[in-house]
Amino acid sequence: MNGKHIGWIVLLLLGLVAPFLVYPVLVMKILCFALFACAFNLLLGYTGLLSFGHAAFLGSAGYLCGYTVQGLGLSPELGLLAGTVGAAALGFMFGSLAIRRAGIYFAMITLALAQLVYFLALQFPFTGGEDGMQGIPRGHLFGLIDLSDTMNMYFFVLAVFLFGFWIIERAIDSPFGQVLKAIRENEPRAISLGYDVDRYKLLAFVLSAALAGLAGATKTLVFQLASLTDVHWHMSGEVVLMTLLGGVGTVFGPIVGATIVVSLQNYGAELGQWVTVLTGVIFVVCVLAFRRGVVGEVALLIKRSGIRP
Amino acid sequence: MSTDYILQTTELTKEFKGFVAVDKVNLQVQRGTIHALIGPNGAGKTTVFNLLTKFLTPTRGTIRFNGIDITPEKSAQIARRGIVRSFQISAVFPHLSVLENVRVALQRKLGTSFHFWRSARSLDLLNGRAMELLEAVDLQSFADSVTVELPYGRKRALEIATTLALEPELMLLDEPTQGMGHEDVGRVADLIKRVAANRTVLMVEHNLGVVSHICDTITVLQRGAVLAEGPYEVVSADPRVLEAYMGTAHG
Amino acid sequence: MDIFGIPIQALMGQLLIGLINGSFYAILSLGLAIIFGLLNIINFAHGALYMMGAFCAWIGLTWLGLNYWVALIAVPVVVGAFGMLIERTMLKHLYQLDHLYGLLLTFGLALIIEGLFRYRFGISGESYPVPELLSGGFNLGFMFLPKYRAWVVAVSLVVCFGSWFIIERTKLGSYLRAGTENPQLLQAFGINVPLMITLTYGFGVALAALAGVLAAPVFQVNPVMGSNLIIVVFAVVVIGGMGSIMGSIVTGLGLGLIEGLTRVFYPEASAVVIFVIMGIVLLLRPAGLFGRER
Amino acid sequence: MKRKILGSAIAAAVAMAPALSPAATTVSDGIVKLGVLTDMSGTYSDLSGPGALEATKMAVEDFVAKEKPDFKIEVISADHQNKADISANKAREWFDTQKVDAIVDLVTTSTALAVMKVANEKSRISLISGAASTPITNEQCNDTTVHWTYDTYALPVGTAKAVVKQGGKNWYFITADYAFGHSLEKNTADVVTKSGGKVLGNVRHPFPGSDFSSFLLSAQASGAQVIGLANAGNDTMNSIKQAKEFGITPKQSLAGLLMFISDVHSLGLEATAGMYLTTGFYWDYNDETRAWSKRFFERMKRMPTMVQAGDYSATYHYLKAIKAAGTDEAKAVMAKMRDTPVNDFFAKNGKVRIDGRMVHDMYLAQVKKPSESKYPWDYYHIRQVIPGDEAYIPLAESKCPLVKK
Repeated sequence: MNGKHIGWIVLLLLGLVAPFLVYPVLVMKILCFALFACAFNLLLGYTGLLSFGHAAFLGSAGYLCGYTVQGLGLSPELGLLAGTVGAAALGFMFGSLAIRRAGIYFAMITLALAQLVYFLALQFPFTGGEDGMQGIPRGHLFGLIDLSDTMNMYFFVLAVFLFGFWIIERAIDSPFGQVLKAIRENEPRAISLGYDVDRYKLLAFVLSAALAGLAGATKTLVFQLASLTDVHWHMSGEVVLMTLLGGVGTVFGPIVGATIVVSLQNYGAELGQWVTVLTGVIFVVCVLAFRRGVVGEVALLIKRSGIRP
Repeated sequence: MSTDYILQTTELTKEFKGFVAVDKVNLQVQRGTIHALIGPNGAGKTTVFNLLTKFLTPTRGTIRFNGIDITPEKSAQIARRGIVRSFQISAVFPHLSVLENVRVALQRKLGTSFHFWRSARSLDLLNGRAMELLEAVDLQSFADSVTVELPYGRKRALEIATTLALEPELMLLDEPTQGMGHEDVGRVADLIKRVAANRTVLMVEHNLGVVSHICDTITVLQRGAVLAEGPYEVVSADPRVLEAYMGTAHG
Repeated sequence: MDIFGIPIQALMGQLLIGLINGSFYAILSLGLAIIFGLLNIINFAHGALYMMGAFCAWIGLTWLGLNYWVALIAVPVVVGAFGMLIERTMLKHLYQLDHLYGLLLTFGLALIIEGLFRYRFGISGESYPVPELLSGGFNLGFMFLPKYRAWVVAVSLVVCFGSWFIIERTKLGSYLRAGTENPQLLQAFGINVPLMITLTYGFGVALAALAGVLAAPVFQVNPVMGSNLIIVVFAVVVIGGMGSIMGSIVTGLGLGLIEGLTRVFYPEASAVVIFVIMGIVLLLRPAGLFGRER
Repeated sequence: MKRKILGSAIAAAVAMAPALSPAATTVSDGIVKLGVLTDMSGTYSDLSGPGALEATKMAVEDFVAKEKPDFKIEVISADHQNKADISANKAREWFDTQKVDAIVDLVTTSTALAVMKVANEKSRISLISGAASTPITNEQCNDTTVHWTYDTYALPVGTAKAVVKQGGKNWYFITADYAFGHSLEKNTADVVTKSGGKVLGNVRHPFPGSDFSSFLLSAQASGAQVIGLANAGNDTMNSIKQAKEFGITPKQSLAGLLMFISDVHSLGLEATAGMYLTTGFYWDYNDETRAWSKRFFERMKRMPTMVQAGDYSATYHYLKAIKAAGTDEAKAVMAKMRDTPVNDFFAKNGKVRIDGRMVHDMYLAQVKKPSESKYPWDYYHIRQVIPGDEAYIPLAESKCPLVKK
């Protein structure tokens, strides 16, 4: 697995250098979304489940983290923990309902459940409704490191990202991951080998939700706010786009996809109304002609050139 | 009951919206035999398989395995009891390697299949057993290939190896020679005969050559119901079978 | 006479309004069900096409001077043709793949269509007048029923049950149903299955556009009118289960009524009631109320 | 990455320039940079959006032409898509890498709150015109924010007082079920009862909604004279449209608690005739407003909303304060902005209070009947001028920590 090692090294180097080349807050945002997309990819790419409601985990974890830090006045690491655990619990509820159906139904059920979460977030008093939660303090990590300093925050976010990414990568390459791949490849066969596929899917779903929650909670600390944007179904669509664009079922694809999409939104802010249209066009092009995504296509190129002498 | 039946169904029935796919089938599979299920298209053979492994829920009737009523159990539970099936079209995991295909079947017994924090390298201790199984079906030289690249006949062989990995008491093979060239058919038939040495096989098969060659008992289904049962010689001489099935199949 | 403190007359009014909303749900979920039946695709662009129907009616009136009655016929035809174009040029290439790609493609299309209309018409949208023939209303005693709303219910019932009749009771419909089960077999009978698929998609889209035209005089015609509605319709579809045409119609109307009742007794919950029902239905019947067994 | 480096190179080159000219004003980098951060494509793009950018540019052009400043002024813009995180990120980036001095418009409260916090932290100024909620100058206030045009106190309060005075005593509210709707309803209901009116009831509708007929029926059953619409945007428009359809208007009258001329324009006079609403600006009020609005119309093909006019006024006032203060340092500029009264076509003797509220007269408008409208955009009768001190929350009642000092 040499390619994977190279990937890790490149990722680490980029992570260390990036904040000195690019605006660090933007890099932090990219890292949060990259983790979100990787968590999503664990489900779509390695279990074959398309969730159209992942925003619910990102967003509710953000609110929980914000409440823990701002409302209860606890430290940021507890905020992340609260967000992650909360998202995992929510994931368990979603998963228990949704995995009983497959394919398109699964997608629609997750979408509808996420919409329920959206309405709740809009109406619960502690979320601040339309205004969202604002001015959430970043606080001191373990009571020591001041996170209001941009660079401290950056390296904290990088560490969180690498931790989350490592868990995902490990899960993919574990006995559990083997079963997930088997389910993705041929579900009836996996059943006939004696696997209770629903329980494996549920664990994958909960893992994915928890890590999406970790991403959401981190994002809340970075921007010091939690808002309805992160629970809206557009966000669920965006994470699909990131994963699809980067390469479904590739380890590094979602990171590339998230980088492209977030940069597009950031630099495209001047484009105004065309961003939606452009996003749609990318979606259509990816589905029609580019289904392997950036990383998938590159991997294919390398493989092909490797076969030819 | 003097004979030892591994699998018995009583009045097994499946109805779809006003259409009876399987009609009161009483099937008895004797331990240690190769039992074939034959019948014209649409006779309900695959439906019976799906009922036995609970991929479909029977409308009525019971299924007993080793004398235990397994009718209410779920597919995966039934598999863990030792009834393992194959599918009409090849049932492999196309983008896993050939070795991994077999290993997935073996790893369940390790009890680590929910361990997402453990490295997949912990599964390497199964490689020896997996290679043995691949050798049994003559696939050892393909161990590291990606399965999707195997020729069709080899995939069916791999499927049998994977099934064997679970050491099933009862193997259900759904048309194991379907879509194969002549040589492959011979090889797979021999393979089945070989692996059936100390277990029971129930198979759906179209190729009557294979059936006559390796099967001990044959059940003929027609329109969801049992038409005839017995050894090949008896069944093939039955005029009703000839009319319903042989006549058309060889016509 | 009161029921739970609500005068029965007011309750009647609210039920009637629930039925009106249910009519929109029914037409939209019917279109989704028809498309899903043959193409196995969840048409995420359905909401955008509904919006497009409403805008085409407005464009017809304002730019071309075509009145409501012309729009009622012409817009579904035009938008339906647009749908067929999408099917021929894009969706067609996805049938061999996982059905999820169809969902993703139509999601992208929805974004494009919505974005373009947003660019051209701005967000606050346009007002479409109620056609003169249908302005005013009936005084039913317990409420004032605008004629136009009555018309919407009538049209949607006719369209829904007409579609049901065609699909379940005619030869054409039997081909459709056979195509759902076994396209190869149908092809072998000499039926042009690809054409049938194209026409079916066109018909489903035309239904969405028709709902759009019907909605134009009721709601403000704006680019996001579809995207908010479509999620609710998806929930309706999950509850109904896509099993049958009748299922989608009945569920659509029924949920409209339930939503209407919620607005009387507990208005705060009216946005979530359908999703809550969805959760309960999924717990008890994962395949939905009318869904086919797996 | 390349763009960034290039960008800062240009900025550096420009920074050299003022050293050559004898500068009276010490402006960082020699450039005053304004960032218009608004909703360019979403729900609020009609009432602010591209028009807000154009109004800001007009203010800069007029200021340069009239005051001949010795510093350069640049305007950049971005679409915040109504997302708080995008706007916070954009604002941070603008401050850190583009050296933006002030951010203009900020429609929607969530984005405004997010940005004004970042700006305060970086000691830059927020000139808020688009956002509505009162917390901006109350609980969440800070010393580098100015809230220019209107808020969720001034609009409903003006309308409610006037309507009650004219005999509309019994009210019923149709309220969007989230924080904004609730506060709009509460502010209005308080005024209604204080002015001698009565609130008969309310109904909360989901947000966003599309069918309001059930809620309208409840309002109708209440028998209230006035139905207060404590919602905004498309929700308000659909409520108005459907009220007419169900024959509720004109028997009962509607009061739009947060409405813009762009809403009236979209709905048409047929549906809105007779409604009362409060506005901070009306283009056809006097010669001055007409003159400016016609210039705006030539550029945008629409008449300005109060938000867009407010953007112009705020920008102009800000630039004048820089000139007067001789620096672009935020605290000094803020002090000058507070000290100088606002006198332009938008406001007469407007003043920026310590809590950031720009207090100016508001107008109670009644929408004309179609027959009364003589030319395009001739929509309002201005029925009453509401003096600024009555329109806005009195400082005595303010919850802004800056006030108590």
